[in-house]
Amino acid sequence: MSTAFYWSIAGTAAGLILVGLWGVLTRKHVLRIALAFTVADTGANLLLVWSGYLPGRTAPVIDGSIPASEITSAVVDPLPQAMVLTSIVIGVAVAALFVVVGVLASRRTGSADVRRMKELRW
Amino acid sequence: MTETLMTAIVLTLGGMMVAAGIAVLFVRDLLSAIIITGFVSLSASVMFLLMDAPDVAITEASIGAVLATMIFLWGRGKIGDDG
Amino acid sequence: MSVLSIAGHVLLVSGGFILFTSGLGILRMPDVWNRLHAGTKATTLGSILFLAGIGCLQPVWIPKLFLIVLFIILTNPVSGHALARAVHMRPEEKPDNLLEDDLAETGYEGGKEQ
Amino acid sequence: MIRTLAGLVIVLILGAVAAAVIPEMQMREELQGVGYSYASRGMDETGSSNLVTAVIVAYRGLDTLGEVVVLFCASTAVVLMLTLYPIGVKASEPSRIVAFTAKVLPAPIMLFGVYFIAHSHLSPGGGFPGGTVIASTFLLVMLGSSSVPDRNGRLPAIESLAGLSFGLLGFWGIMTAGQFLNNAFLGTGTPGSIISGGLIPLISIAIGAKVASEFSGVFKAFRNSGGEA
Repeated sequence: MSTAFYWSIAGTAAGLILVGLWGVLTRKHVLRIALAFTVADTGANLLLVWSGYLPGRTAPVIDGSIPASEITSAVVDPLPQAMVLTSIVIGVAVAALFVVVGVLASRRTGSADVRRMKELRW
Repeated sequence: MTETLMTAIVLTLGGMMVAAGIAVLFVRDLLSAIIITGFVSLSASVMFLLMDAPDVAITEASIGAVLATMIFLWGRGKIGDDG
Repeated sequence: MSVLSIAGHVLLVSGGFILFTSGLGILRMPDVWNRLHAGTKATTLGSILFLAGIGCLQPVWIPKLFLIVLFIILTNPVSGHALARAVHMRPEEKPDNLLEDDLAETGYEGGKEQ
Repeated sequence: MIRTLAGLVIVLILGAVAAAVIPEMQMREELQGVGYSYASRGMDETGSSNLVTAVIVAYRGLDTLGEVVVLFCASTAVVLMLTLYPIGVKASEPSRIVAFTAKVLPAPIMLFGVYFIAHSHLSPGGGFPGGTVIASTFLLVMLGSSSVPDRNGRLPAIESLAGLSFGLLGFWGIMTAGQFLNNAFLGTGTPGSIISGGLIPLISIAIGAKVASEFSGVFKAFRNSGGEA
């Protein structure tokens, strides 16, 4: 029963990553690209946390209800959660940088179309 | 009972998240796209909570729903909807 | 099934119904002002009913739920007010059959130097 | 059109790869490797009930220091670019109700953020979410008044002080226990009480102050980017 729960989270995460990637590749407006990037970022974070999730266990915050000898069989993996916690903060800082660069470049070219930004052409 | 309920919640939420992710790309108004991105972040925070990651859920809720949305709104106020 | 539990479930269902009505109103109402009415007033009442239902089911959580209700009462009307003022600053959103416009008569339009 | 099709093709290929790879990630029954050792020894070694905070601050403290440096670089780049290339801004006067609420609400919200930081080793939360909550109160104050808070420019000082104290707390570990960011030399205390966890609460305070001042600085630069308040 829990396998459907488990795999649907992975499907959601992979779907978000793919949708965000498609948006980054195909959209024109620079802020729309930043939004798609944020969506892909959310999907990647979901996938990372999912990789450390074990169904039927509790959060890695230990209160008195768990005896010390059974901690390893009672909590989910704390390591991916710690990584994702820092990844989220980095993600929003990068998004802020993205938006500021986009705004300044669109000021310079007079349009928000990313195809006209010769400085940013790939 | 609760297993079925959790599966139903995650399936609904995941379907809504992917649909909202597609809507971010295709909705015409940029303001709506920004709000929909905030919705994706907030749903992701619920999903982190269901995956027993309360720390990550709190961080995602406070950042994805508040700070990132404000940053994008500022950018929209500077650029506008064209393009 | 104690009385408290039945009351909690009734409150949960009614709160959910009011929230659903608010969502329906946002979808179906014709212009911004009506949608604003559905989106702010109904969500305040719906959330408070929902939290009261949770409080009846889990009486241990009542202090936290009370804090949340207080926060909702403080913030939700203010956000509705800010939204309405922001809409009022756009003349194209003004309805045709408006009989009275108190905000315009006060001469105070936020953001515009008079 | 070509770009749309090429993007679709790339995304479809990647989707096929993901559909092939993700089902191979078998569901584990037990914790393995690093996660197992963190979960089994974490509470005894660090004295922190919250294992995620223990991993962030104690076991991977050096990584967190590097991550804070990345955050510092990003926020500095934002502030620097907005200072070099100012963009016109039109500040609007908020209404009286919004202004009143923006005066009342920041205090409880900031208390909430401080609670997050102070209880980072006991309950979910920690330096990063607490710092962002405090930064959002800064944003609320800024939205609810036509003037910009922090006129004297103390935010960079707080930021530098927080980063410096992070490094100094690490060096304190070298002085006493011979290890950078050693956690246990202050004593770990009993897990579950508020004074426990060795160095974890102090470093959480440093991280929280740094994150809060960085995001507040970014928002202040957004507001200030036109020159006038």
